[in-house]
Amino acid sequence: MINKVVNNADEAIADIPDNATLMLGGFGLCGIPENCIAALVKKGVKGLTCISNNAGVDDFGIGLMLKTRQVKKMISSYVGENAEFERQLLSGELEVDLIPQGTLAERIRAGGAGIPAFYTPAGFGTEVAEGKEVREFNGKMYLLESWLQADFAIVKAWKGDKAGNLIFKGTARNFNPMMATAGKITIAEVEELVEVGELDPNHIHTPGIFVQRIFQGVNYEKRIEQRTTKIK
Amino acid sequence: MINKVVNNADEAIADIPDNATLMLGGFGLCGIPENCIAALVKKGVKGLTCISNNAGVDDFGIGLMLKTRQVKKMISSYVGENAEFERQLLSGELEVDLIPQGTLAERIRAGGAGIPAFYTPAGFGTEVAEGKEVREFNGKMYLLESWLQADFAIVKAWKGDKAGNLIFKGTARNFNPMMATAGKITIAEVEELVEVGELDPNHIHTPGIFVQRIFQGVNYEKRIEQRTTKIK
Amino acid sequence: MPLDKIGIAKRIAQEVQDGTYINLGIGIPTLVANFIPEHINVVLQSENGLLGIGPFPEEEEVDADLINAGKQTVTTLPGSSLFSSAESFAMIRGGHVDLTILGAMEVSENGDIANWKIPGKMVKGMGGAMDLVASAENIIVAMQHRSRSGESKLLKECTLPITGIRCVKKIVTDLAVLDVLPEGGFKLLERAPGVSVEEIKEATSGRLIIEGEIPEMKLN
Amino acid sequence: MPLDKIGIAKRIAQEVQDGTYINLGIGIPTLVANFIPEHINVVLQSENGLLGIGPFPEEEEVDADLINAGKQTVTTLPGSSLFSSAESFAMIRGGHVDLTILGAMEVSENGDIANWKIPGKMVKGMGGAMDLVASAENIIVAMQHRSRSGESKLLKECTLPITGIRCVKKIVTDLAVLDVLPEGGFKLLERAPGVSVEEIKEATSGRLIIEGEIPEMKLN
Repeated sequence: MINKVVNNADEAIADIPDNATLMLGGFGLCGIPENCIAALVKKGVKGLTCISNNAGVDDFGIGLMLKTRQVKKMISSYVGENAEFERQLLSGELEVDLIPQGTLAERIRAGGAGIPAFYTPAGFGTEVAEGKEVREFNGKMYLLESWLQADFAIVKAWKGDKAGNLIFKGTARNFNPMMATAGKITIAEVEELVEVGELDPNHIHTPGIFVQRIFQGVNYEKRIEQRTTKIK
Repeated sequence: MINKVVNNADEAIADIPDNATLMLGGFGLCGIPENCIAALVKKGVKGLTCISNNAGVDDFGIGLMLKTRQVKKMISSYVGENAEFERQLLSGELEVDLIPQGTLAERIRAGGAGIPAFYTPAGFGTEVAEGKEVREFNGKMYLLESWLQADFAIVKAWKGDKAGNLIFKGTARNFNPMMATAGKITIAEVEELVEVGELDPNHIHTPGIFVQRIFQGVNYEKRIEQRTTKIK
Repeated sequence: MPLDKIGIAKRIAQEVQDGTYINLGIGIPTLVANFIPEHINVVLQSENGLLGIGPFPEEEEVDADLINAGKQTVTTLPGSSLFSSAESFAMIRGGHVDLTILGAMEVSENGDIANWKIPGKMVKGMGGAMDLVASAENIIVAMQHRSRSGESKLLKECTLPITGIRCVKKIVTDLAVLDVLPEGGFKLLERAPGVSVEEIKEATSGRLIIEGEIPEMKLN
Repeated sequence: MPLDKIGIAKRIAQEVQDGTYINLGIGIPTLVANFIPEHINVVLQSENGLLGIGPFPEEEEVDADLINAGKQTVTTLPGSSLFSSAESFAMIRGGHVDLTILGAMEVSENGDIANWKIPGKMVKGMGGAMDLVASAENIIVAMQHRSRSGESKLLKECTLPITGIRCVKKIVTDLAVLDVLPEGGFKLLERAPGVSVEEIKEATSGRLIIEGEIPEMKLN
């Protein structure tokens, strides 16, 4: 088996060049690759195109990379929690491609699954449809949407083994499994890295074939955006 | 919660009419809905269109329904283990639509996922491409393939709960999860039916939203086509 | 008197049918869950990958890895299942979710909805809203009848960039319950307690259809 | 002397590279797994939903719910994973499988392959073969050089319905190892032990390219 294990985030992202296209897993701040984001900020790589459902918050997640102006373009579905993002967008400093969330998820899955294009109803009749092929099936209108792929997909899992098999926890799964399939190089950071054979084959969410590099991350903050508890 | 639990296969398939389109899970004889197939034979429903990767063997699986001439049309990828099938096909008694296995799997997934059509490279330049739209993406040629849906999808799982959540075992998963999403009515037969809450939400392969009827099957034969053991 | 947010949520809760799967948007729709009667069993879907949203957690149960689409911490329930965003939207796009309840900035009389963008001002993105409105069989909008500046949000045509066309089936506002008719027009079904038909007429800029007596909403 | 099936499998096993993911077709390709050297670690994919195919089970381990694409009972290995057919072909179609080894009835000199149908005679279906040949980066064909009736199976053009076009990269037969050149033609690389270039010429109906000395295969 080729060794997929790297020591840490710095090593995992060492060869990501300026102007690369990255996918970054997570929904809000849930299930984001915290270690790799920190390493990308430290490395100072620039001109990135980031495909991620959200753009973090001002001082965490992808927000950290926006602050340092490392991101040239964001491809996201919802960026509402980030004032710096909105400022850069409205001022024209940041290119943004806003995509319906289901279309984003499916375009990434298609990228990993070798499907160059598919039809979806989301966005028909809206500005999302501008310039896109429209087609009727069984009396309903659909848009043609193309796959998304990335130079590097960076995902966060709960457990992983040295063969690259991944298991996610709770709703931290979100975009991570599809992104893992759609990177030319897929980097997985996990909370717990175990030996091959420790994960039940029937519980694995992402088969190791999709993962090229894996490491056990450290110091997960797991910030909560809307801490909401039961009213007593 | 609306009650999804039925007593047995007879009850589950009671309202399947002649000329219905069915999906039947399984790969070879692995993971097939044995109880429902027996009930369909007993009920004698006719003129069926069956979407299933294989057609069983002469005396088991869908082969039983071929023998009784209940099947008008098969939509499959590989039917090589069934002499009666081949006879009916070559004599023109049975309509057959042979589809590349990956295209079949993806068309069924698309049917459940609300994607009316997608592009795939499988079959380009072959007779499978006849009459289909062809399109080039990034220098490679693809065919446009449409979704598949069924009046009833009949699947077999290992464990299920009363809310319709399913867990499959080993390679008996195969076509079952996609088919579960693509039936107007989805019937699941399971080896073990448990109370709601007994399955770990993170281990569920098919969320209950896709399943309308569920029952615990009996007397699983689980026939093996190629029993192969280690040579000592 | 116009309803408050709780009132709107309570009225929408009456629309919820037993044994259904429901996606609740952020804001008032999320509140609806609190008012679904005990004997009505529904399963709530969260588009970030959870079917069977449980109540908010106790302080000591809070899990950063378990949130709803509004990024609030939640819990699972017996029978819950977890899945990826691609599977979640396969569920939505495939028509498996029976009812979507969401907020809106504008609704037109033919059922168009605008709720994702104010050009030059607010750019948050559409999130899952475009997928939801393009796919759900039944869509109920929860919103104020008028904007903060007093403009009607029930229009002949939307002025803001739209999220989806001809999709809204019913609207519950602080003033009224209205159906959006297939042939176009807002059909007034109920008035908020103490709100007159006249007030609703004034607050509605699109075509309002009033037939016979309009009853008051019944709220508990 | 022409190779037997075991010999073909042994020779193909030499093509297998460390750390790769491989899909083996039914027949000779399945035998290849037995001859991959100890120090070469590969992961075998079975398109019915298993990554990491283990050896055939002991009699008492046989599990009807664990089979390969040839419907043979198999086992899992440490590091194996299980998935649906849709995910399996997403893996294949997405180009994640490095090498596909499969049988053929005919291969043409531009790399077309026919292996699924004999009109009017044999109708078994293409199974996963069309997806595999349309998607894999590297495709090796394992077959006899001639049909049972003595006809060459390496042709200028396939006569049978084809499975995929311009996809075969290498062919290992009972007589020879050949590359299919991007510009067309079978380039002879090795002879089976004791088989002459002349014999291979005679058995090859498509364009055969012979440059310099053609070495004998080395088999253990």
